[in-house]
Amino acid sequence: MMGSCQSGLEAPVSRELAGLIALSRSEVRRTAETPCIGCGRCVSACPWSLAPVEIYKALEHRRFAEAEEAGLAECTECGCCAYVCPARIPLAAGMRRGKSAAARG
Amino acid sequence: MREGAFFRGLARENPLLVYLLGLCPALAVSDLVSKALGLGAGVILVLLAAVAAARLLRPVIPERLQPLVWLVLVAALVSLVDLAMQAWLPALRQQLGVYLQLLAVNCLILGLVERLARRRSLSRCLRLAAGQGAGFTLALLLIALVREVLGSGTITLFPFGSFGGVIRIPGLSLHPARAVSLAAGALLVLGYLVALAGRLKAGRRRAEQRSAG
Amino acid sequence: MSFVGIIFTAVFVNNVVLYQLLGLCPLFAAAGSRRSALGLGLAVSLVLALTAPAVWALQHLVLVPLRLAYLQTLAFVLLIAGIFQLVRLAGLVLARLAPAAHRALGVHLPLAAVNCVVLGSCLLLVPGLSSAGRSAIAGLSAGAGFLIASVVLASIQARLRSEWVPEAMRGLPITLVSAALMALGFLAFDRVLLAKLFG
Amino acid sequence: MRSGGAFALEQFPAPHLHEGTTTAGMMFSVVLCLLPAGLWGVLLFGPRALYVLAVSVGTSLLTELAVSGLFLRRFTLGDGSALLTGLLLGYSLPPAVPLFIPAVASFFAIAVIKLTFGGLGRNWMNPALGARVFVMFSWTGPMTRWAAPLAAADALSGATPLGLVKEALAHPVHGVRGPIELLLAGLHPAGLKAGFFPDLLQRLGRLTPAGYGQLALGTMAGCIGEGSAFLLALGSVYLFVKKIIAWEIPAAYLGSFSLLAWAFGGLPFGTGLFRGDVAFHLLSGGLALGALYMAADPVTSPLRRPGRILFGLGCGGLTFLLRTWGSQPEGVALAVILMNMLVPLLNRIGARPAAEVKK
Repeated sequence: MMGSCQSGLEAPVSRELAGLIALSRSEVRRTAETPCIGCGRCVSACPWSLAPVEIYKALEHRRFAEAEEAGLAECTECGCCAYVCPARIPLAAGMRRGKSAAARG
Repeated sequence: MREGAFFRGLARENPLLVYLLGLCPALAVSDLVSKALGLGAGVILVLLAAVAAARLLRPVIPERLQPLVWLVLVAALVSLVDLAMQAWLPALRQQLGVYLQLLAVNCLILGLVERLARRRSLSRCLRLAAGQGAGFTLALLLIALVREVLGSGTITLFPFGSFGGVIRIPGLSLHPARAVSLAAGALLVLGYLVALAGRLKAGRRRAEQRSAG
Repeated sequence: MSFVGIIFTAVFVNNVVLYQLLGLCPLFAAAGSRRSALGLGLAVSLVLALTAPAVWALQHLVLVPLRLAYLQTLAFVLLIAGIFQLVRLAGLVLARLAPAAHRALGVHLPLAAVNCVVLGSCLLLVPGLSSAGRSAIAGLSAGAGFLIASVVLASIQARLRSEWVPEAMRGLPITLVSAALMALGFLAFDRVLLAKLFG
Repeated sequence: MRSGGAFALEQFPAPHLHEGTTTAGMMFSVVLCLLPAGLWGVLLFGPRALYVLAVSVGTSLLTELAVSGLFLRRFTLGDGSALLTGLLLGYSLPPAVPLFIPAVASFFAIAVIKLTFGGLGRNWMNPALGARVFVMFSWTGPMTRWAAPLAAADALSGATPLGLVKEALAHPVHGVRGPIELLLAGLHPAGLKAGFFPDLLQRLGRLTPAGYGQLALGTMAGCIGEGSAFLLALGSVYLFVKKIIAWEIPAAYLGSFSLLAWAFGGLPFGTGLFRGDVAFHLLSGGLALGALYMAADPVTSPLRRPGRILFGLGCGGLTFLLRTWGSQPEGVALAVILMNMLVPLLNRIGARPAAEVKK
């Protein structure tokens, strides 16, 4: 769930590499992202009881204060929210990008 | 190309849509075209008289007291217009009701009197004031037309000789969308007009930048 | 009409903003944040609670007996301006005594645009009321109605700021449309409901 | 994507797997669950109901296509939300309504309430309910003319069950102990058409206690899709199992409404406190459609459980208030849109306590 994706086969293998997963195309079938309908599944899925949708929307509009207040710092990008989101919004990736953008201010 | 002071008030600096001043009485009164015209006329009258008086009185009144004096001046003029309308147009006055008296605290009028009193030439002040007043009335008329046609399927004007005063729109007047003439409709119509005005203004600004750039 | 009837009428049935369409300038100016909306609502309620009885007294004890009713507009405007100064002085005193309360309330007191809703409510409320006490309650309730509309609209506006509202609708237009839909909802509180509930 | 050796791998952000649900899938399954109630309505009220549904759904699809295409420059018919809104709106209209009303209502729902805010997920008011209130206040006359189901002639029956109760509240008929007796007394004697289906209804009606059978099966005057609470409830079971609708809102809504109806329902009939006829109120009017499908609409309801429960309680209270003392017999639409306004505030309740880890 949290592994980073490699773009080619030349990626070096280092000692602390835990595992390598090769997913077939059907397993990773991407569907288009559709607008969020506020179903709240990500809120119930988040182990830290954050509200990923509120953080993501705040980041999307560069409202970093609201994102911080909604708990951006506590998000560990575990991906549970993105896993259940029916609108296929890349929540976990959004958090990561948001953290660096928030840092830059 | 400096447009004449009068025309600037009409479109480019249309008070109601662009600056949203004097919004308060406009909406409540804009469910009938005759009421919109009545209030618009009231605004123009009060505006002209107030600006003229303020322009003449300004040197006499100490700086600190001016806001209060303008307030009293406008309130007195509104009362005069109110009395005149009660005498000559009682039906319209009855329809306008409280909203005519509310012109005494209207942001548009008070703001303009404050601003224009400092100008030098009296005639330019009057033309600007007339422009702003006409702009206000035009915008109010636009809202009233939309709301009354959709909301009650008629256009009520003033009875004149044989003309009864109400133009009935054949299809719509049987089943008008009454909600449009309620408060909800007023806010909705104004919302879309402001959006339209904003888009036109942005379009014009982009055009100017392109021509200037 | 019982006291509760007056309150229900002033807050819901004849809501200052959503039925009378008064005080829209300050409302949309303060719709930016919930805190400023709350502050504005409290300020308007306070001012209305003070001016309504004073205006009632002026109307029924001075203007009507002396047959000066035609001076109503002028008299009310002067009275409200006077009360405004009083409230502003109280605001300054409040600033020294309780800065927190002042910050929530004070920032809106000098707002000249508020007198649209103050004069409007006074003119609409006063004729129908029979005592200064009832006018005070009616004034306070009208202010409460303004507060409710202001805070709810500000919370909607806060949510819409994190949504992809179309370009042309952003800012004031979408707030106006939201206020329109709120007014649609407030149609539930009509005269029949009032009559059945409070007789 | 840098070209990486023998074959380039496309790079996607984690997580790489997904549960498989999509918004469109959810919307279409709600539409599917609504179909039985709609078919039943068309069976009861005849082709007239079909035209109203067709106009309602057609206009909403057309409006979505046109406005979304022209102003938002997006093709959004695929997400099924316009279809759902059109269907829900059609269900909440009386069958005998002139056809321009569903058309205007659908246009208002899609263009004003939904797309002006930016399309799916950005509107804060339920489009179908907001449009129904707009239409109810614009054309009150045509909206309160009811057609009797399966009537021999195209007779217009007096009123819906709720209408009868509202009449009774206005000028009480002495000796009537509860709304059901009113219903039986008020039941139009015009009788049903001959034929297999009406006879089936007759036999089914007799199986259940007097009156409630007709109510549950919806063989009363009323709106197209709201009639049969039984079929609506049946459809919603699937949605709860698949977690497409949150259970908190209907539970709180129907729970609080039943409590109030039970406690204070008997007062107007003079049978004192705690005598209210809950079953009658639950099965009649738009409560089933409103609570299960409209109030629970994820877009316009709160995100978290505490917010949802308060939302449901509010809807229940307001519905009871408007049904008992309101000017119109049905209060569901107004109650829900009033609560829609408070959702942004309700969402702040139960907002994340500082770093509390879920057990």
